[in-house]
Amino acid sequence: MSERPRHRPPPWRQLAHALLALAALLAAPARADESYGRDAVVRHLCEAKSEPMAQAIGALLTAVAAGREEAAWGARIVAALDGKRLLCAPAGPRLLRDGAVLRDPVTGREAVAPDRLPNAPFVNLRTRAWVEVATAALALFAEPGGAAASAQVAVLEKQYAIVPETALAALVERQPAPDLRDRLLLVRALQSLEAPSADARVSAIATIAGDPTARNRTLLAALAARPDYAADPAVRAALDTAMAHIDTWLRVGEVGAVLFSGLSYASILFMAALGLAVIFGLMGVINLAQGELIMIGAYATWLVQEALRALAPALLDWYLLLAVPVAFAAAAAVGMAMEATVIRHLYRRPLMTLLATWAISLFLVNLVQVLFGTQNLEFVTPAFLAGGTRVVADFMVTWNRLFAIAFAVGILALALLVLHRTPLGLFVRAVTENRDMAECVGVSTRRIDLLSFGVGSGLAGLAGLALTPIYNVNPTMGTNFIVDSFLVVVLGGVGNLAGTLIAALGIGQINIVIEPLYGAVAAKVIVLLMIILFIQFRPEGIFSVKGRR
Amino acid sequence: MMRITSAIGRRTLLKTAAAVGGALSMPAIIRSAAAAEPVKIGCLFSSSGTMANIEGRLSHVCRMAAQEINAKGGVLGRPVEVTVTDPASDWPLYAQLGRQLLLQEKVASLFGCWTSVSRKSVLPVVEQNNGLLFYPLHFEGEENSKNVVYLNSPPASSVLPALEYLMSDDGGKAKRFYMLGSDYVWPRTINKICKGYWTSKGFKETSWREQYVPFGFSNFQTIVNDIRKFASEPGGQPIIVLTVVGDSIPAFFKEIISQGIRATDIPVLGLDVLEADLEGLDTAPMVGHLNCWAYLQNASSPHNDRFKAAWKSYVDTNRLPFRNNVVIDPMVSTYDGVHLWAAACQKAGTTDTDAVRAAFAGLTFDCPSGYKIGMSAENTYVSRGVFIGSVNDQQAFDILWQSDGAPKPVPFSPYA
Amino acid sequence: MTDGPALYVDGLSVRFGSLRAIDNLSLLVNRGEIRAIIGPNGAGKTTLLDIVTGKTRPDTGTVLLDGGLDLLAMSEPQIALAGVGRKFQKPSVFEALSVRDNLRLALRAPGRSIFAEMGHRLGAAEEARAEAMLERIGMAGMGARRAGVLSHGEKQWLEIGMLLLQEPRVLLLDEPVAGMSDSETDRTAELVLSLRAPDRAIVVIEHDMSFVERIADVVTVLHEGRTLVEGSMARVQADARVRDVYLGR
Amino acid sequence: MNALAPTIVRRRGFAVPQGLAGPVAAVLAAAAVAVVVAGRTDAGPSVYLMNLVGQAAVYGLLAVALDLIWGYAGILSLGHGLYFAIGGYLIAMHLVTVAFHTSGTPPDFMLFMGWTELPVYYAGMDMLGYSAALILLLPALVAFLFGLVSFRSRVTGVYFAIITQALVYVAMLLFFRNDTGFGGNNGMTGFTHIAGQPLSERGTVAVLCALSLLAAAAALFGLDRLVRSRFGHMLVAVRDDEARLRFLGYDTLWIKLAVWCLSAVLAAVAGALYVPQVGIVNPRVLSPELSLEIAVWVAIGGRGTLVGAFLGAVVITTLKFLLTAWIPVLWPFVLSALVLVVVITLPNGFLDAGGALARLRRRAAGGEGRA
Repeated sequence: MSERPRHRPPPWRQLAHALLALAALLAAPARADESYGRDAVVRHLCEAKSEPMAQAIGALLTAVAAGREEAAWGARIVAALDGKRLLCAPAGPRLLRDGAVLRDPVTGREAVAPDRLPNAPFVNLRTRAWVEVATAALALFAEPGGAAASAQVAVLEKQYAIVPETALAALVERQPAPDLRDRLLLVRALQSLEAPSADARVSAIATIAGDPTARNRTLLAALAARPDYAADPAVRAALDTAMAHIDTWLRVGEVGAVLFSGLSYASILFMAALGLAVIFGLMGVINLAQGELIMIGAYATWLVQEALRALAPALLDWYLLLAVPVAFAAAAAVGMAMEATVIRHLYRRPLMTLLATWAISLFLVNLVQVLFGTQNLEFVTPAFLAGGTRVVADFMVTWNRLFAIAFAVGILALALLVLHRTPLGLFVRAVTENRDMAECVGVSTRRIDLLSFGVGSGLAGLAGLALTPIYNVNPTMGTNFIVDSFLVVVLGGVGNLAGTLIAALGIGQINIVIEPLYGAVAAKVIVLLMIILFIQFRPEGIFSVKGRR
Repeated sequence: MMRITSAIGRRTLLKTAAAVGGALSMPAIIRSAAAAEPVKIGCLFSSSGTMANIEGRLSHVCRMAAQEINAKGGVLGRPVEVTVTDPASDWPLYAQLGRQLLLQEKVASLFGCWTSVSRKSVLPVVEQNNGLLFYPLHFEGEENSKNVVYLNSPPASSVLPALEYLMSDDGGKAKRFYMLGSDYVWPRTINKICKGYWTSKGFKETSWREQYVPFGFSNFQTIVNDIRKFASEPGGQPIIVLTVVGDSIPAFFKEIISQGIRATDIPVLGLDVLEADLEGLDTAPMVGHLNCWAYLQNASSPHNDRFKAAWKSYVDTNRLPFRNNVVIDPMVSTYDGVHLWAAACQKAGTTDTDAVRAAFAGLTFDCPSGYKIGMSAENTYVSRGVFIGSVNDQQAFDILWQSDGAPKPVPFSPYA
Repeated sequence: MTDGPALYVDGLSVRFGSLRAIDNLSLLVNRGEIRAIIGPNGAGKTTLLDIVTGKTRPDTGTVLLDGGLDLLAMSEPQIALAGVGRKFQKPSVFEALSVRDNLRLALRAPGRSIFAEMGHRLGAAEEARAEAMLERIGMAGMGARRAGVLSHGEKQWLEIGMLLLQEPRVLLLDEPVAGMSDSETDRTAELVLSLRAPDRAIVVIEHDMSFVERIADVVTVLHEGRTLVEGSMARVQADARVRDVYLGR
Repeated sequence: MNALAPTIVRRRGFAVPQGLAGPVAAVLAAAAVAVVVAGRTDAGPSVYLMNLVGQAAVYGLLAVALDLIWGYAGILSLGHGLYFAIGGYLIAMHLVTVAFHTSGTPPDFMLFMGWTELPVYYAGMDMLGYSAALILLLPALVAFLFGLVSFRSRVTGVYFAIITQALVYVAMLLFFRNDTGFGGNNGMTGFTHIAGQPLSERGTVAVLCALSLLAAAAALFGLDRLVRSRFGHMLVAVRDDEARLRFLGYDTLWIKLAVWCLSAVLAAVAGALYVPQVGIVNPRVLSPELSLEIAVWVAIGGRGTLVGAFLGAVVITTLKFLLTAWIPVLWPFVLSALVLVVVITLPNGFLDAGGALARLRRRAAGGEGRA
């Protein structure tokens, strides 16, 4: 069975076999009713009940496929229905709102506005499925090779049961792109599972096996359970091999999903803890306001977004990348202000810094609350971060999490670069190794403390930026990270970034593996208990700094 | 039971001088120079802490309702005065401030609480001191204290109608249910009632799955993967019964949007999803998901238009930090509560708790939701209409279905 | 008292990562002897003391007290109660407690369990011993003063006084005169010499050669974790290898 | 990691006022007697006031318990709310059992979980004596187990603080679950009687307030004697230089364990006195924020002075209650300013105000260098 690598949007939508039969029935009458007319379509749509509306859309699609109707008109009517701009009641005037103008839905000519405007027929869940199929199919009819063709084919794959056969056949013919035609053939295969002839069924089963998803597996399993369907040995064999093939790929997909989720959660933990690894790990300052520095990074990103929205809307989609320097600078500035005013006095009293930074975190949360209010900030999801793609079987990679992982790697590289390749990094490590000795050899610890605190805070700001697509941004978002990031730094071993990275990967992965087994609450509890026990027996963490203590 | 004596002499604060916490006079009260002695009512809504964003608005609704009542001559000829406190989303403070309002301020009634835990912490205070708490939120039911007026609907008359719709043909003939909730009493009770209801409809254990997440949980990646797997299993159309609360709501929707799940694939019935929760989200990909409340902003009724206009002008004149065009169910329930209390006092001829409670039976009020809500002698529940809302792309809900009357509230569900 | 050597160390080695701090070291100190151990920084002097007093576990080797007691099998408190007293390189006294209270804490009787010690009220005899020690270390009138306010030298004596109250059979002094004035160094030398007793072995780690000369019977020179030379002060000073090691390669 | 252990540098020759504990304890004891006598009649202080004073005394006792281990033995616990909660939940179990047996209406969580009788571990909880014994033993056992493992592997200073915070966070997550029989998120409420007395009776409120004051007085007096004794010197020795004490033959593990368990029991007693006066207990009492606030009270009041910690707790909680009523938005700023001032200028808290002034005068007069 050749496995055709194909990028396809999620086909996992659930239509049971039973529904399949019902839908096929539904599509049938449209064909029989030859007397297709635009007026009939609009009249059915205005009845505002799912049966007639579905029939109308079915008839419309079949007519467009047969060339008896223009795709553009169909698209306009369906878009109006979806946008609540088709104003009509079962009886009385029928109008289509086109901006400020009211038009006759059938002819498109301007119409006079009646005294009381009827309201738009409501599109419930069942009808919405038909609206989505119609919108996709009509767009494909208009431009088979259009930019959004792949997404539109995906809609047809999801709702394959209600795509009228004639329309599907027409779409297959007119589809220039080979990979899209293959996917449309898969849609037809899903429909023709019920075909009378055995070899038609076998070929359909084979095509379906090419797309190993849990939904298809369930479909085939249901067919295998029907004695009449699987009577023919060839069909039987095809079903068994197809199901075995899908099972193997499903397991591969599941492993991929667990690894990806683990990596994504680990990247979040790592970014939250990295700033702390510098501030607490290297400088020994217990900073309870680290979460708030992350929050400040996120708010800075939001301000950049708002500024771009006002000044340069064209660049709005790139606000995340443009905000990188701003988020770093904002958090670093706050961090340095903290250090200069408060932390500077407390380097020899670690437990007092703990209380001081707690007070500062309380101050920052409430300051932001007073300035920006308590509601969640609204972030535009940039186009390149919206949605995701299916890698294999049901394993799905979402762009915002992939961005977080990539960003975490970037931040790690930046941190390592600064620490090991720049004079500042050398001085920071000297000061943390032996503050007094560093002072003796002429390192101005005042300046180095300020700058290294700034770097640590800046890294937290970048973490804030990377987390905006995933987490809610509000004044109290910082509290999510405090307990976890301290444990990551302590578990990883104070004083080195590699330890923090390994600890974050470990905690992230274990958390994700346990979550499906015992639920999210138990996962968090088990991971925390494991860390507490680990620290008991190895207080210095995974990578302790070797040598005399 | 300790009687609240209203002898003016002892009530003045300064006399009870004590080293700790003695002088608790409330500068927030402006002693209005009204002719008659004002009737005081107390507000227990947090304007700081995690609940501030949505709960903070309710104190202002109380004040607005009091203004309306005072404009029509107040209660028994006496102006209504609202004492506002801030329990700061911290449950011991709810109890403490409640005790202070009842014992020190001698308020005639309390309007307060949002989460079940804040209500549970004020419950002993009102029961020990025979006070009256008007609770504006829909909740898990299973409670019927004579000192609490339950302004919103228990699960039987809010969740079950929504489930019936989703299991009907128009709703997509749901046959399998993924229950996802925050790990505390309200979600667990709702899910228990749903399971009882489904069993009575002949569903078996295998057709649902239950998953709980800690408070403030926001990493739904693994759970949405699990939901997608659940959705691909045989047995019919799956839906998600969502009872996560607070910040988990937008976090959950962000994840299902990014994993490409639409309402036509797996509809989400969000039992605690408010317009305010959608503020931070682009709701275009969420069109079609459902919620159920006793009031929706788009409810079409003259009372609703008047209420929305009154709130808009109140927000603008007082320059409040809220959007003046967003109105949510608990605000309307609080508004109803103040008016019901005033009507009860008027009917009872006194503001004394026991007399007011007796006056509740048969009271009705034209709620902005368009329904005529009322109370019966059986319990202190208010019968409310039911709306099922469907998310539209303007961060609000269209009315998908609404009950044709205000069903009788059932405090203790038969399925619990 | 058995007749074996007070302190017997054989085949001792310990590594920190790639650094071999102690490399197959053997050492024997008899009762009544004052041994000085000298050597450049990093030769393993303090690490040796850490091993003997149980702070650091060696990789290999044996350490015996009085020829019989295996110190490696005992915890730090047990080693102290067995009669091994140690004075740290940095004078470590309980700064927040008064001088007298510091000394009182040193009156830890080996016979009593830790739980008994917690509830124990000092008897008159014990108070007297503490008072006597105050005079002995020259701080007669300063009993009530807080240890934190003492000068560097005074802290060193207080710590030595606390050790002596424990009547240790093996006394390990880690750089006792570091940072002291000449007069204080002389007084410390007299104090150490006065500590010589037939049943007690004293081991002193020091850099101050004139001090070592005054007090040491035998001198051991450590280099890179091994014994380079051992013998009287004169012999050690004459040895070419010592000069190379000390005066630098 | 000795470098991270807190060191209290005492000013030259200026001993922080040690003698305050005795007199303050006496004042509290007198107040307790007065409350019991005056509280019974209506003429006495209002129920609301007594309730407030009782809660403040309980918070004070909790702060003293933390000061004992942090101020004296140098062990900072950021999770002391755990033992406070153990005491609170045990008394709540007792009160719920009593209420269930007398009134017959089962507590909320039983109704909700559909149980017909209380879980097995409630057996015997209707007897006040058994519950009181448990309130003393269970926290000691939990503290012993956690302490044994941590102190044996020589976890100290900031590491220990972070682990205790993680432990109380884990406990909170577990207690939020509803199948534990402790009432899940809503916790336990609906208490009616304690030792036969109805809780809402003015007399009972007075007795509870008096008991809280007495407990605080006893703790202050008893611990003041303890820290002056030889055991107290051992504690200070552990804080100042644990290695030195170990080389004097003291197995410091048992010293730390003893004071750790004592502190846990005191915190549990505070919890047991708190819950009947508040009328409810739920997992929020286990939140890391509350445990952190205890440390803030002790730091502001004055570490290592017992009285300082007590006054710190009373002043801050009262200030919090007053200010959240008057100026809710400003309170967090006031608290953070207060903490910052203390941390920078008064490292030993308010009680050391005198010392701080002396230092400032000296520095202004060009005296010795940085303290």
